[in-house]
Amino acid sequence: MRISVQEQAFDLGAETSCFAAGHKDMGAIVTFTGIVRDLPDDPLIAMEIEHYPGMTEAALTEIAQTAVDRWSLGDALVIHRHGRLIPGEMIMMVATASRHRKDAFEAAEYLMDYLKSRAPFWKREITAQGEGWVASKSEDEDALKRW
Amino acid sequence: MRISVQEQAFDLGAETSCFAAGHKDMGAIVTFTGIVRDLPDDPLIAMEIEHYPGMTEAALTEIAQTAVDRWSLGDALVIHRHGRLIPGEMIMMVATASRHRKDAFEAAEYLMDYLKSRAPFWKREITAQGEGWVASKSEDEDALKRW
Amino acid sequence: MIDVLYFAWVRERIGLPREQVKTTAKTVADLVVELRSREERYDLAFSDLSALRVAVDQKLTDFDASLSGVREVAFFPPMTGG
Amino acid sequence: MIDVLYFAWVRERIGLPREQVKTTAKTVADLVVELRSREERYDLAFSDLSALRVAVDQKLTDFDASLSGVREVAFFPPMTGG
Repeated sequence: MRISVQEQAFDLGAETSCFAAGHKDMGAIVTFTGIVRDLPDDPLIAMEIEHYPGMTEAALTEIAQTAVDRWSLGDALVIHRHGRLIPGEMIMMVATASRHRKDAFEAAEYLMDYLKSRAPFWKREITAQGEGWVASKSEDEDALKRW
Repeated sequence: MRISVQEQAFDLGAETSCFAAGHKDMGAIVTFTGIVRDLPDDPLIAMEIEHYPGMTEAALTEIAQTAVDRWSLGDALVIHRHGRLIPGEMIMMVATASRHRKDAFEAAEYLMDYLKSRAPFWKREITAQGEGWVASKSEDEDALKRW
Repeated sequence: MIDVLYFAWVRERIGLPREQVKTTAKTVADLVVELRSREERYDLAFSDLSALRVAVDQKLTDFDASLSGVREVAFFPPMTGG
Repeated sequence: MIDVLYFAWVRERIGLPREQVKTTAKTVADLVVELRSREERYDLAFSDLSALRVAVDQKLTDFDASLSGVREVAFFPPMTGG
């Protein structure tokens, strides 16, 4: 299990390839990648991600360990960036390795649902019109009820 | 949308990276990778995958197009190998790009469920004790009822 | 003339991957009856239709599908992709 | 002495990211009452507790959590990770 909270960009291809190569005893690998959307008509100039050093790593580790235990995963990976990101940049990724596809999918969805509302990150959007904190969505809170 | 039925290995990292780079207007990318499990105590020597040239590409295209339409995906990718594979090798991958994580996950699961039982591939396992066709699982057929 | 294709263990039991069949069968089921009457290896391969799937002109279908205008019929066990 | 941390708009409203607070508060809720009585910027920041989350010693908890033996309390809006 690897948890990385980092400011610098990560290489999705290299991370995915490396994660899969390390788990040839697992039949199923799922990855999720979150990207700052780059839309032609979007006024977004940048996204700033604040986090809570110390607690962030602990929270991500606990979330990932819960997923590993619950779905008997061979492994899990969480990379989450903080700092200033521009549209098109990757914000974060998770990867899960399991013997069965259903477990790999479910565990990845669980990781994402918990990362959204239980890991101490806060997003701020900077647009030509001004700046503002991204509000949490009730649907993200509702998503946790599934687990 | 790209569908590839091929004998040669694919580079998961490069494919994932390339797919994500092409869809910066999408916030969520999901990938699934299937691997021939390499277990220390497993007698598996190789897995041979037979397919139905012509129909395979058509079936995969139809499955992927249905997913793209149903979940308003930005894009979908399916790579599936045939021929002789050894333990540890990657069999196939799918990738989905969507604005929302729920859609990207669901569409990837849909692709996998249909690939399992509706795309004309047949797996044969070669072990030290002999060879045999992999039987379809009733749970794979049941998985389709979800959609 | 219809191209008839066999895959996986159906191919192995019948002993060939494809053949051209001259037939007046109206449906896939009729064609199966004709093939079974040929030789024991055909009879064995088609003995349990619930274990078989069929594609007509490269599209999955049922055994009661019509063969009118059809060029290619394929028989195979349930698929195991992914 | 407890380290009190603020994140996101809580940090902005209060105007600093962290401070040391000398308190005899028994619970987080008691601490909030003390902080609100300090100055208007605190009062405003804590005016709607339903819009706030709290972590005690880096673990998410509730406003009725005890402060006994606690070294660090953090206040912030609902998280928006992922």
